[in-house]
Amino acid sequence: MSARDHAAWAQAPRLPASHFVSGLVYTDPDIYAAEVSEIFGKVWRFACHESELPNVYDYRVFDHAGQSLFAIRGPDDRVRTFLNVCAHRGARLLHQPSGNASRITCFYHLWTYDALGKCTGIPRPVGYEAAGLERSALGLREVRTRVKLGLVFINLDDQACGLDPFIGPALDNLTSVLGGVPLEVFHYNRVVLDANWKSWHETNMDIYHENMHVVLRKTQMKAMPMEDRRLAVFANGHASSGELQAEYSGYDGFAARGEDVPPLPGITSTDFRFVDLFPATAILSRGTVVRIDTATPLGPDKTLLEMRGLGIKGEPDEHRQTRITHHNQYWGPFGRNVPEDMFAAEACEAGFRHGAARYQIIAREENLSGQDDAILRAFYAEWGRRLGRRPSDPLASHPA
Amino acid sequence: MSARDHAAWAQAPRLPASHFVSGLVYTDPDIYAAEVSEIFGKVWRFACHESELPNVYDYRVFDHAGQSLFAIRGPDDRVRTFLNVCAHRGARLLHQPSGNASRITCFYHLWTYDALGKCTGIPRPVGYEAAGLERSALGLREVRTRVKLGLVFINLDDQACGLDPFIGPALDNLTSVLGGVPLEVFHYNRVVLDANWKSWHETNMDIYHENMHVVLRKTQMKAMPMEDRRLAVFANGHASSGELQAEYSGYDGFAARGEDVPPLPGITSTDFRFVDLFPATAILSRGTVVRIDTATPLGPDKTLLEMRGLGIKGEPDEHRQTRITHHNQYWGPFGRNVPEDMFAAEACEAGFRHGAARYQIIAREENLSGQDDAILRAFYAEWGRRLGRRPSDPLASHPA
Amino acid sequence: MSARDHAAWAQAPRLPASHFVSGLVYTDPDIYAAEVSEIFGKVWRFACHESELPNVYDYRVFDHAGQSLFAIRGPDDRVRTFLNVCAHRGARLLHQPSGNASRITCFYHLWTYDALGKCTGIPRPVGYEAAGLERSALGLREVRTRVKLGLVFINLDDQACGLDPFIGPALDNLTSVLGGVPLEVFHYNRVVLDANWKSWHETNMDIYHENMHVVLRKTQMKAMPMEDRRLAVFANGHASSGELQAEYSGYDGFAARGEDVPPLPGITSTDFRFVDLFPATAILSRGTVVRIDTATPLGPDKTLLEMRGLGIKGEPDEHRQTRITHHNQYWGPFGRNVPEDMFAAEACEAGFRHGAARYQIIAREENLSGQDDAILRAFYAEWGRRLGRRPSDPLASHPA
Amino acid sequence: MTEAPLEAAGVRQLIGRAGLLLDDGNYDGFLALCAPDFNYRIRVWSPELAKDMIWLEHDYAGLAQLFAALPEHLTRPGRLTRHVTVASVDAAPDALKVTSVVTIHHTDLEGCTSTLAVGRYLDRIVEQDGELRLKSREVQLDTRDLGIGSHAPL
Amino acid sequence: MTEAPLEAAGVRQLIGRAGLLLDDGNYDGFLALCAPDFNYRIRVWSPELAKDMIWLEHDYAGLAQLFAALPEHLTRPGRLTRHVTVASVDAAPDALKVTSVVTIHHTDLEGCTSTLAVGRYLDRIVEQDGELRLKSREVQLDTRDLGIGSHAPL
Amino acid sequence: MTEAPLEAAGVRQLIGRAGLLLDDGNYDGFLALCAPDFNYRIRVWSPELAKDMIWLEHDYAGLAQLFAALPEHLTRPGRLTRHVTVASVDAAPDALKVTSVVTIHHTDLEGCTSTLAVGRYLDRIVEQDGELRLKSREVQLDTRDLGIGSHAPL
Ligand code: FES
Ligand code: FES
Ligand code: FES
Ligand SMILES: [Fe+3]
Ligand SMILES: [Fe+3]
Ligand SMILES: [Fe+3]
Repeated sequence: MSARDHAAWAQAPRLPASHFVSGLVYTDPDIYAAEVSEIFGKVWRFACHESELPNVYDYRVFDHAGQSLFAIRGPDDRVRTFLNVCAHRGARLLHQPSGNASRITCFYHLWTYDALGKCTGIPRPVGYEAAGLERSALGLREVRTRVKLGLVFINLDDQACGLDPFIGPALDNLTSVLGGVPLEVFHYNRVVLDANWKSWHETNMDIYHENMHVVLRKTQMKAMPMEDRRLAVFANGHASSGELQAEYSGYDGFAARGEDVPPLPGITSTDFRFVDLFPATAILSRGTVVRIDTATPLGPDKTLLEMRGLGIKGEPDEHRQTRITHHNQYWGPFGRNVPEDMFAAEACEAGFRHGAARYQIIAREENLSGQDDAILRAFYAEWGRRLGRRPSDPLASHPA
Repeated sequence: MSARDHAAWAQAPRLPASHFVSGLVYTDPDIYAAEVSEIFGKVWRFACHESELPNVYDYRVFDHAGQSLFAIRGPDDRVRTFLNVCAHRGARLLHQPSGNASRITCFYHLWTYDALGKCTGIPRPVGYEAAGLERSALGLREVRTRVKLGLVFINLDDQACGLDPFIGPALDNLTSVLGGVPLEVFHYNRVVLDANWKSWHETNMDIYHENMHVVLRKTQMKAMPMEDRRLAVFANGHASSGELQAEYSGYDGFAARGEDVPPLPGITSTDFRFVDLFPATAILSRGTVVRIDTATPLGPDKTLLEMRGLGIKGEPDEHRQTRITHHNQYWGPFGRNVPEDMFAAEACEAGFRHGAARYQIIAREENLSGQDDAILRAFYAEWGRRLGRRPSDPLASHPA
Repeated sequence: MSARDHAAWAQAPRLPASHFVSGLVYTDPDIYAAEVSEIFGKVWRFACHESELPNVYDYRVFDHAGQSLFAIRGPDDRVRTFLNVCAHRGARLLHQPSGNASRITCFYHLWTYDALGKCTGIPRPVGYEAAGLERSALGLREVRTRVKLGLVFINLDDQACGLDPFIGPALDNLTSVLGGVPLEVFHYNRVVLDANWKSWHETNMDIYHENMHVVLRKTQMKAMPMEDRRLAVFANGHASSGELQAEYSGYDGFAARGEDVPPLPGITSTDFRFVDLFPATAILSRGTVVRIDTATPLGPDKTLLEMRGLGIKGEPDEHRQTRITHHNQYWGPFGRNVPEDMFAAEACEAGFRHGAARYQIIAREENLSGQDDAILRAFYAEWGRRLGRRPSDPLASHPA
Repeated sequence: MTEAPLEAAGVRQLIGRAGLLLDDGNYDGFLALCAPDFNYRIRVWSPELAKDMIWLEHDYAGLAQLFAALPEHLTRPGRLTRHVTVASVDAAPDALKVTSVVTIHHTDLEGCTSTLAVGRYLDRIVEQDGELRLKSREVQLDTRDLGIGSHAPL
Repeated sequence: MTEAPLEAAGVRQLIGRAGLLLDDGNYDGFLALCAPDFNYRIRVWSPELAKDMIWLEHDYAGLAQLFAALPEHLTRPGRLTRHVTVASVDAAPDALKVTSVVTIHHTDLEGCTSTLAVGRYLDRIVEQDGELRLKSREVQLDTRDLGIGSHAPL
Repeated sequence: MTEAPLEAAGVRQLIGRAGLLLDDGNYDGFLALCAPDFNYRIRVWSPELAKDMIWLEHDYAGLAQLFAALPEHLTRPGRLTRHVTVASVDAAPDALKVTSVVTIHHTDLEGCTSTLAVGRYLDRIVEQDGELRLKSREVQLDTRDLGIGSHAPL
């Protein structure tokens, strides 16, 4: 058999159910709604880096599960997070993406809140006395917030397990990189992709598409054979690799890289490590710099992608410039690597839209070496567990 | 208690059900559909001002409840309104927003209609004889139309009560202003807001957000204490205030206002009055000028807003110029006041979208003085009555 | 009776059910979904002209029923069509609208396919051995493809009848025009209309709207009386006319037309013929040139329209230039005729949207002469047969 | 029709700079390019009323008051980018009459850009103390839906 | 590479004025800027056919006929705003070769503006009777989806 | 404030040509307009970080390497149309400082056009061997959401 007719095409691959995924996971609106409530509404999710809130009362606004939130550093130096809406008539409270506010005043009728979410002022409160409104019951909605290795995580689900049990050992290979010295975000960009959030995150979970990137073909392919690369998968859908290598001399103009600025703690200039946190955060380090990217679903075929680049806080200007150069070589809107992954995510979206592509195959088994699909399988296993659906057949009647 | 966790946030306020509104009224698609059919499909709604149709056969095209309509002045000088679609194959009939047409000819196959909606011509009618088509049965769909104080109102519901019982005394405090001398529209602009129509109309129903507008803080706050301002609510969801005051000298550059052109009949240059007509029309007068605004829902989060400014028909040029200046000081796309209300409407939309904000509180009781929420409560009572839903819990099973 | 009230307007015309169509056929989302699966998913549909694939391995990408496909000429010179998605992880395979590819390589992980749709290569296949994946089962989805008179047709339904029985005699009056000498596409443009696909196709099925086009009023009206024009309707919803005439001297600047380049085989320079193929393809010839247009629904109110102009393959440059001039006089984005039809399609869309227009009347009976609605009735009869719905009442419970 | 080249260059410079200054919210800088009897006006044709409308009009002092008041107003967040191209320069007895085409984009706080408005600047330019100055500007907007509107001149 | 300044200013003036006149539907005014042997052409590259296409071509008389016919045609309601910026001016033996970038916005009857097309004007300009005149214009459109199309030149 | 007309014309010519060459993917042509010590930089203000960011920076050699590498990269299909208008030209001791407004449209493979980015070019221009040359270009983008991004300079 060569090409397939409709019947053959529509048939599920003859593979174990864990080894393929239905295209419906990218397009079905009910599945999307379930993802928003059952995954994004319940997991710990990276919100921002603590260096974005260096001072007391610094705040940072961001989107999560369709809603606007803000993280703010309180007078006790603790970072808390709140829904960014006024308790009075629902107006958005903070309008700038970042700032400093010892008191948060709603522009509309001037209700005020403090950095702990307490409603501290209502103009002419006497008007509410007849109805018996209590100001003490009018605080903001606080969202659970924990900081780990400088990463601010939040969770909309007050009943979810703690951050540490959720992460488990997934971040271990970046512990010294992220936590060895204080880091600082020097790059931030956001872009709305025409792709499902998983199509994007898959570009971070599959390293055997290296051939797609000329810059990786030239700097990574020969630096370490696929067979020697080691992947790790963890509980809760996370994964990582701590032992990848690059030879920057392979790409014209990158040769200087590695000698011109010290690497981050516990990593060398040619090491390449990454961690994928379920559901949609990836943290990567190429020795001298760190990238963090976070996907926020906006619809089955729309995803907000936020990308950060980090260097060492307080480092000399020349070091910072060099790290920025290193960052930009691969990452950012003009990097040699990242735009190609976005292209891939959008191309998969286009393939599954309206049911042309039916299944994707994640059947590579290579003992957790570089070409294994194990990370993708671990991700979809967790996805299925949280939604109570089989990724291979997600519209089948759910297991009871 | 200061901030709230999810459970506390999701809980309805401990207030009488009339004193708070669920955010679902702004976002739920079924509620939106019900609003279009049960409210906009059944109420008298302001369409345009009669000065926009000064001559026989003048017409004016507008949108209502998702459909295009046109009002036309007939040879008997009466204004009638029709759906703007051809009885043949459904093509839109009139394409310009206004004009003059003694005969309305459909561009497609040249069927013609007169200003009474009668089908007056079909090319080569013999072709329809076999099927027995009667031209007399092919008139346009006429929509009930009444003119009151120069305001043209229409109603899609042939069974609804008359205009006068619907309005009741709500327009009384503007009777002389609107009806004392013939007025004329000199300003018209339309804008599509990213907001629910009610979020917009609320900016016209709540006068205690005056602090939001620097121009009102400076010209109104001290002109009359909130306690002395009087609001009135009427049957069918209307409301008004006839006793507000402004001191224009409070704002740089506005001082001349009031001495440079005579006020409209029955009002002084520093009086400020407004009427809110259910569901979404507001008429305001600041002594020398009138503003009429009308919201037309386009979707749960899209609203067409039309704004008019009126002066005295036939007045001298200098008077007109001055009225335009007065209009533009507060109103229009570059006014000091109106863009801020649009900002507020969009900010509330952003707050309720995707369920971040859960409830809005309309619990102020101040004896119908300026800070009372009575107008909002009257509006939502009427809203609930028409939809058979409680604004505080609109997805609960409907009362039988 | 002149104008109509709501009750009269909402009532179905007193005509045979075949003689009017409900506006719901243009707007209802369920009807739209049924059209995509039951009509576009099952008919033979024009994809492109064989001159667009002159050489072995030439390919042409196009959209159909929401999906991307490509036609490619195989080494055996046969044209085949495939869904444009990779069997691995669903990525879009070909990104340019046309090109030449002896081997199709997916950009993402470099799986390769040949022009017969066979999967010819998977990098490092050993990774799939454990799971037992067979490369032979991983070919592309082939879609039935037949070429007739140079026209490439495809059918997504493997069980549908053949192309010839589907077309029947509908193309007969263009047999010599399309098949007499090899033709070549010199014009291609695509545009997304804000209109239902049927509103567009109706402009090709109704020739009595000639009055709408000044260019037709001047060149066709007097060339042949409507009464003398003959329409033909065929099984499966097709129609044609082979006996229309034009007098090009009627329109300023068109007089030279007809003497400056030889007509196509079997037609004169002043003949005008057209064929409407169900569901949404029209082929027209004005003696010296051919136009083919194809509508692809993108949504109830969005339609992709593709328009082609054809001359004689290999003809001298001056002939080609003249044919292009002839083409552009009526057709193309700057033609005197086509933009007006697009205007009409969008104006009907606007009329039916949100239910303003309720019915369209297709009741003309003129013995298949030019003003007869027979083509429209034949189209809607086939439409109803395929959907199991009555066009006059399409949401009534379906006949069993 | 030919414009004197020196003036043409100076005019383009003046119009160009004025656009950059407004984009940057440098209102003092903008006013410094205006003559003391400067008049600013936004004129819009209403096809609904079949009339011209004035949506904003200020003299120099009124404009200065407006600029001074801006920080107290709630305004559209984000940034405007005025793309202005001089299309014609005509000599008139008292001033050069300059018509420019203007496209104004708005970039929101999230960095997404959309077209806010297109239209023309009709400027009158005079020489004062050896410098070219704007004597008047009439903004003729083709776009009439400006979203939430604007307190600042376009 | 340097253009003579006098010519540069005149060229910008000519191109600028031509754009304003077309926007205003002042077709007589536009034709008055054209030489009697004027040629107008819209050229578009088709990646589908891998060919150049001509979508409209007229000489002076044909263009005049087209303009005269416009009122009888059903056309896209609204208004076009052509934003044209001269990008390069090159001397050629018989004419100046001028390349401009053009962005065309459409504003509908409701006052909403959208981008209709972007592309280039390739003009040849000559001097006749002491005035610069358009000898030819080739519009090279990058945009190929023009909505319902247009009877009028872009 | 008045710019010297000769320089002004040459500057507009240089900037205009540079835009056309980049649109056409004629990178050799673009480099030929740059001085050997050319510096190219894309600078973007982040309101999130309250910091300027550099998104791309290259010297002449780096840019040449980048251009050479482009064919091997997977890039956004379609075509860019840079609409650049010089807004101000200022003399500085070592170079002319030129600020232009730039609007960049993207046309996809289906011929649909959308606004990709707006911003400014801040150029320094010098004369070398009798020709004007770009000594540096800083692209200041207002737009921050650039879709899938770009390997090529804007
Ligand atoms: S909505 Fe915030 S104070 Fe009223
Ligand atoms: S649709 Fe109006 S005449 Fe045919
Ligand atoms: S998706 Fe095509 S090779 Fe992987
Ligand atoms: Fe990648
Ligand atoms: Fe207000
Ligand atoms: Fe037609």
